[in-house]
Amino acid sequence: MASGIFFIDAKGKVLLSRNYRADVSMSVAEHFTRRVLTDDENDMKPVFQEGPYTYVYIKYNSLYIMAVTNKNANVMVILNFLYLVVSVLKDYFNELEEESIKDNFVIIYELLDEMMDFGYPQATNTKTLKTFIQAGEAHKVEKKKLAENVTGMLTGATPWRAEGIKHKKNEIFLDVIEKLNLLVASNGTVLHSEIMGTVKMKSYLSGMPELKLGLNDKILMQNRGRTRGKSVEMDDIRFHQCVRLSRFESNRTISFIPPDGPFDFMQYRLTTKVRPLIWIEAQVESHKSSRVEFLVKAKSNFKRRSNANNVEIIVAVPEDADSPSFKTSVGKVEYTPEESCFKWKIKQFPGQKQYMMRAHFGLPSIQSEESEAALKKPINVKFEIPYFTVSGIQVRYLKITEKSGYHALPWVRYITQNGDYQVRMQ
Amino acid sequence: GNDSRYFSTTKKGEIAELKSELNSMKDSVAKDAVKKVIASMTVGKDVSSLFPDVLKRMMTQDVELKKLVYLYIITYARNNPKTVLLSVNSFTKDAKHRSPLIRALVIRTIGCIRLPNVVDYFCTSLSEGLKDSDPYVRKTAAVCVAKLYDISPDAVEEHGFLKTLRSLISDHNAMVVANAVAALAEIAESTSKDVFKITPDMLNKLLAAMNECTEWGQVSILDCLSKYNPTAKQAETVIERVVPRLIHANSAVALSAVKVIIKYLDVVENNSMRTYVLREKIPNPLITILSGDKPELQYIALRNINLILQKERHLLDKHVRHFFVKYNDPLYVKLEKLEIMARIANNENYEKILMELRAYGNEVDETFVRKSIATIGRVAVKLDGAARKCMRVLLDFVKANPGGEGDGKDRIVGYVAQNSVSVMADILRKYPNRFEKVVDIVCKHGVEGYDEEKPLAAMIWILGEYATIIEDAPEYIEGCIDRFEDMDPDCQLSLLTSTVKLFLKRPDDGKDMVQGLLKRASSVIGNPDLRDRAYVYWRMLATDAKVAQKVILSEKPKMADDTGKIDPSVLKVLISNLATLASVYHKPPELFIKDGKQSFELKGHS
Amino acid sequence: MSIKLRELIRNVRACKSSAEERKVIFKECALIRTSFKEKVDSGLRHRNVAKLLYIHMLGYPTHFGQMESLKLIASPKFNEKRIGYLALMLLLDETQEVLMLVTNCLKGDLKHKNPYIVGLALCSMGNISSADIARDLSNEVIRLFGSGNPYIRKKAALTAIRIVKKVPEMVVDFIKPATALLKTKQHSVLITAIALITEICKLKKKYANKFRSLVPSLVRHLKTLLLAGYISEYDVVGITDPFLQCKIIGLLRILGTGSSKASEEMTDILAQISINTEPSKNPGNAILYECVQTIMVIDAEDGLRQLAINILGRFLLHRDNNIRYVALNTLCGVIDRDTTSIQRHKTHIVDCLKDPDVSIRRRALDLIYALVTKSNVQGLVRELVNYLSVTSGDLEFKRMLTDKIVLVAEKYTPSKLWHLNTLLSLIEIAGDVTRDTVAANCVLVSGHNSELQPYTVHRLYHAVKEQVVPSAALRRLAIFCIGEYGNHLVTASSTDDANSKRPSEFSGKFSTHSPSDVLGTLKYILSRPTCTKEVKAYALNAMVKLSTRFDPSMQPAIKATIKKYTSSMSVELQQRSCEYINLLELENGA
Amino acid sequence: MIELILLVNRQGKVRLSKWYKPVKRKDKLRIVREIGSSVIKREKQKLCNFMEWKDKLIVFKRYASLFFVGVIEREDNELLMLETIHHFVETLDGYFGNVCELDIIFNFHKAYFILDELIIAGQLQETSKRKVIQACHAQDLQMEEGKDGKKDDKKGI
Repeated sequence: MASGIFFIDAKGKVLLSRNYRADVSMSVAEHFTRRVLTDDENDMKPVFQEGPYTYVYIKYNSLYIMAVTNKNANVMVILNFLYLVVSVLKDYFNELEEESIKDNFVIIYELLDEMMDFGYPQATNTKTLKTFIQAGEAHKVEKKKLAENVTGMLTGATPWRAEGIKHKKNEIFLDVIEKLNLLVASNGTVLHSEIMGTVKMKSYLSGMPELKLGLNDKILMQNRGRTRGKSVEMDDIRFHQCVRLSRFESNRTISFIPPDGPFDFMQYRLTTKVRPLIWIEAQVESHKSSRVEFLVKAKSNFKRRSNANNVEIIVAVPEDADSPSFKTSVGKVEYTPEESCFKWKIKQFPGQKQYMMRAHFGLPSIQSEESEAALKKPINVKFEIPYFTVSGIQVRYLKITEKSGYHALPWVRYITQNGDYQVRMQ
Repeated sequence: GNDSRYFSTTKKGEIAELKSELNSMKDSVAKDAVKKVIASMTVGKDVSSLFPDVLKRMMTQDVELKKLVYLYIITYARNNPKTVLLSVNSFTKDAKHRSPLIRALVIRTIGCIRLPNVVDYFCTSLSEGLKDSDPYVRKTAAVCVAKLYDISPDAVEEHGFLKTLRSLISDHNAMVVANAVAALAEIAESTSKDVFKITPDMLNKLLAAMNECTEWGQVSILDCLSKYNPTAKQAETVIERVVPRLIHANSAVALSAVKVIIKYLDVVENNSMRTYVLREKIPNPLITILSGDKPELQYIALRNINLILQKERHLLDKHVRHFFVKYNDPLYVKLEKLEIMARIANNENYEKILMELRAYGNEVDETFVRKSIATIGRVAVKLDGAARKCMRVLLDFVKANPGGEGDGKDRIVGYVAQNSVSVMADILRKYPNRFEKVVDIVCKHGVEGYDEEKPLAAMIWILGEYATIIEDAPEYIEGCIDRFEDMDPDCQLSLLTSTVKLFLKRPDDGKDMVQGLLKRASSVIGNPDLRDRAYVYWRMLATDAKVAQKVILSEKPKMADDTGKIDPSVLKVLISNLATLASVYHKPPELFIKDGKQSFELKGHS
Repeated sequence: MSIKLRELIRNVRACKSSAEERKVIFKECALIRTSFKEKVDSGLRHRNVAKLLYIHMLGYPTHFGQMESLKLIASPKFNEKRIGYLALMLLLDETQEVLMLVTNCLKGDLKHKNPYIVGLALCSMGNISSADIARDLSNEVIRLFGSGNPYIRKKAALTAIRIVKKVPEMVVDFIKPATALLKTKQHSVLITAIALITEICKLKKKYANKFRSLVPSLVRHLKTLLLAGYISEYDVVGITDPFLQCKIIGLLRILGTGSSKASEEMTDILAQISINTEPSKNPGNAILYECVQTIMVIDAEDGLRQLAINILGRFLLHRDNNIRYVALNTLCGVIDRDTTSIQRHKTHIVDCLKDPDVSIRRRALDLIYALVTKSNVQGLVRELVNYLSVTSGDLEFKRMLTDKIVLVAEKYTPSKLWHLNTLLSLIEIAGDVTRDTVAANCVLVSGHNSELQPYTVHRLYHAVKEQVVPSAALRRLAIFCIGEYGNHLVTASSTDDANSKRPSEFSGKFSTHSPSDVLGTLKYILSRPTCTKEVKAYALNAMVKLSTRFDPSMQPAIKATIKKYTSSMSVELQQRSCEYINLLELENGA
Repeated sequence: MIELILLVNRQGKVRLSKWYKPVKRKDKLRIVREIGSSVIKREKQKLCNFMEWKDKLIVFKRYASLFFVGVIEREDNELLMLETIHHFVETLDGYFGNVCELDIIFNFHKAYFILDELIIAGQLQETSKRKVIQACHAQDLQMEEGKDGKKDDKKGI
């Protein structure tokens, strides 16, 4: 139970706050501010206690969103709630920053009032909230129908979907996006690899449709006695709240009534040995107080007919480097001083190819303490490979039934991207 | 003088202007004024003096305006208890509004007007709210009972709200059930009375509601379940029903589910269920939080995993890779990952772990490097088979340490080497007679250049323990004795023991030193503990050196890694508090909550 | 390509977030670095360095601009030189080795015909020169003392301060030139020369002798200022050059200390200032404050001193916090000499302890500490302890408070029991805020007075059990005393004795405990997650002591508890638990 | 002696900082933040203008949007330091003419030039505002002369 929620700017000024329990004075934010402003950022933890108060905070766009409690509160609830507050406000104002808070304080108070009561989160679904809290629209209570609908949605069995939705064309789009998290040691061994998959849906279906999704899920296939064909074993799956979890648990059936419009349908995770789709080798030669040179090799480890798009290989350089010069046969390289790195960008990287680039930087004759640290940063790689998933996951069917009996079409796309893709430097 | 002549920030007459606007006949003007008032309130200006004027705007039919006025009333009610009474009528009228949104808004607001003398006026509205036909109003009313209890428990008792609240657990709407559960749990926390006893029948209702309510309601119900002590049969049923929650997208639901399951598994008799759930169901949701992109959640998960591993030691043995440190992990995540790595290390995975720890030794952040080195020590102490390889890594750290080569007083030993030596001492202690060779390498230059407390204490320990191998041990120890008064207590204690050991092992070299030091140590006034130790040695040496030898130099039992280890009685409390702050602080709630219920009572230990 | 400083500032100001600002700065820095490396000098160096100064002020690293500022200083153009010197002073300090490279350039500039260039060089030396540079260029600076231009003389005088501070043995070279400067009427030369002489005297007391003869001329300068009437250039709200006045009075303080002749020479003027200076505005008060301080330390007549104390008394009642602060501050400094006259203000001073302003509270605390005597110690300490229990936050102040209480309690204690009670209250209330010496003093007092031991151990045992989270300090002390005097906890007669010593305000009554209760308490403390290694070490000692003080039937339980630590990761805990187990076994065997 | 002169605005942004004792960059950042936030906090409570800080004394005064802070030694005259700060402010005002925060932001280097004519080695060197302003104007003029010809205007700062 959060006693209060605070929005605080980078300088420690409280922009807006909501006191839910009145058991703490709102001036407690001062302690937080002092800690945040004077402590070494490294020493800060997202949860800390000072006096009888515990402060829980996240940082977003140089804003602090902070909750205070003086009880043994469920901190996972508080943190998840704070993240949700951010995402709801983002949905409302496109971006959450100092200005958007100042400009919309009335609506933010309204939202905070509806989202949490006495420190207990209540309605946090943007779609529901948007039906009755909207900017600039003075809503009169006379709209009786609206009110009834809303309370129904707020407390009903399908709070994510309103009754009576109509679309001319009934369609649903599925995007299967896999992100590859990879950690490669400096000697080239893969220390850790994992696939984080997301299935995003955009649903434009009328009425209250019942959907059933079939994947080439290994357990499901085994249950059904099918052993032929490729199947995927997922370590962990999370579903949008619309999926009936108990039914999935008992017989792996994924059944649900979808929200209208775009939403994240499911997330899954697989830890399997994956060979690095883009293989990087880098050599650094650093001459203190004069220059540093890089030689980077990149190799694509996927099928020849596939293509990686928008490949970016990001290599850190000392903060005080100067006079950059680059040589490469493919793509272009640019120095990005604001991130203290250079980025080698390759628009299209076909499978089974290898490219090279060289970089040269000058270093100032007077060194700072921090200069060397940069050369220890790992190389980051970004890419996208369309029409391809690393795990081999497939949507086998999507059955849509609605009592009006309309015909609807599902569309499916696959893509693989980098996740947290790091190659440690020598 | 008028120093603030550049510009002024507060306009005079601002309040007066607002006042007149609030009293305007035009609704739009008044609404804007209320907004301005709230804006001032938001930036911390005191606008409490406008209370009566804002109150006049309460009867509006504009929901937005109504909400703002209510918000204002909540904020400043305490400064204007008398004026608040004027609002009672409007509130009671609004509580009968035909829109459930307004009715709920009233119920929500009256609970926040924390004035005991006004409470009574609102009880009728609350009573009606609890029976309202719209579940949205009922769920709000349920929470309001908890609010009211906080202000006036008597009023709650008087109106029988607790009974009504308990009956809401049978409500057909799951949200209402969830909020009733949360409210009852909250009330139960603050009173010694048994207000919320879960019956088997209630258990079923809760489980049924859990499947239908929102994610937050699910957490409330799960947290409530975690406080219940089930029978074996019940435990199995509940676990079966709770397992599906583990894959909820909201990690708060998942972690609360983990809490219930781990607690209930204790009473489950069906062993195969136990193994299955622990092996197949629990690890993945935990790992998934770690794989996410929210470091704050990772931190909570890691602190919780640390506790869970103290109970279920092998739970994550196969998942060690997930705890490898990423460059961009915040420091607080990195440090917790190291903790887990030390706990997970076993004979199959230690080489991988050691490779990682070695790599971390080259990182930039000192805190992280220190802890990485300490972790190597913990792995070595834990695993017999790993000790040799750990020792090798540490030795490399010592050798690669720049600045370790100076001479005499100018010698500065880098912190990496210092900490490595400190850890080596632990390994030497755990495995006597196995790594004596390193002693020579480490002690080549004596203790010169050790400026950190722990490594210095460790070096001193090595000198005493290996006094017979290290030829120059007497000189080194003598050098330390010179600095005795400037040392921190740990080093002083270490020096005391080592000097005694030196004397017992090489009486001729150590005699004068031991006498001098015991005398000095027993006169350190600020530290009674040190004095006690000096007396103990004094008496032993004075009575019988042979006995002293036997007592002091005796072989010691093999030590075990007890870093961060939690007493079983405390661990039990913490496990049933997973996902809460207690699980982050690793402290039972009463230790960090003001007016915690449990005081220093000597219950539960035998 | 290169933007102007103004433009950079404008760009930075347009940033909405600190992340955005960082981005703008890092991009600009990269351009500046690359431009520094270009072979041909584009003539933009001073602009780039100026931008770096702005960036530096925002807190970003700018070390790469250090060499460039050196290059600018060497430029013949004044605009580049001026920026160069500014950068030198902001980007570098004496600890940087590159600073040495600037020596020659400084030398040249000190000889420059343009007085402003000489000024820049002097200013830089005065602010950042290292010992090496000071040594190398000291002669040049001395030479400039003879310059005809007061603009140069005043700067040389202040530069000399840094030189003598960096290289104290060179002081002798400056004594004569400094004295010579006093002949002028130029305010700026006077004030800088006096500053130099003051600093020299602060370096070593004996140098004051060399300047004592200056007192009459200093007094003359002061008199001139007092009688000057209105000089617009130096007037500050009706007072002529309060800066110079204060500086002279400050030097008089040094010269008057320990010399009755010098003191006498300045008596009249100090009295005049005390009486005639207008006390309604800050400049006047600054002078009065300086003057009072001087009167209080020199060899002054009683009348003059009374005058000063009266001024302070007036200050103490002033409604301006600043004035009250300096009053308390000064009273602290003079308390040793005039205790009785200050005692009169005691109530006001105790009131200041409750001031919302921590600065004032601290000063008041110091003063109260000095005011404590044998006769008022009980009352004052009670006030202080009460105050300690109600004040929250500000750990530093709390620690200062406990320190002072410990000191006065020890010095003026009316009885051993009172002393002990005071110390125990401190541990109970302030716990870990207290220094180790507080607990150590408790141990000493109870150790030396066996009649207090039953009470000590009962009270501590009670406290450690009552508090939900006892501080580590309380735990350590309680455990130590349980080990030493645990036998009193289990005997009824000791309990009665302890109860008889209980102070009236103490709630709860002590009762007799069983040995297993006591051991249980120790074990419970050990099991808490807040239990530190130190507490455990104390507990091991306590248990081995109790094994002889308690019934032998307790031995197995005690041994079992100690045994847990024989495999501890902590060397100390392992060592001592092993020793104690061995000892206990030997005893059993014997 | 004066060890530090610091100008921060009410948002804690540094407008000028001059150190008369060597301090590492990271420590400077920390100290400035610490002093800045405590001064801003104190000012709100209408307390005295002095604050003990380590073994030093912080003397500060607010001028509209800007805080002027001086760190001096404990034995120094804190009332006089307030005067010194005021002297600096008045000199700035005389130089810029009705000075405001924006003047200092865009001409921070000139504020430093003025400060250097007022204080050296942590000691006050000139008690006449007129002379300080005169010296600064004279040097400003020489800076203009330093640029040769029109085309160099592009190369001004």
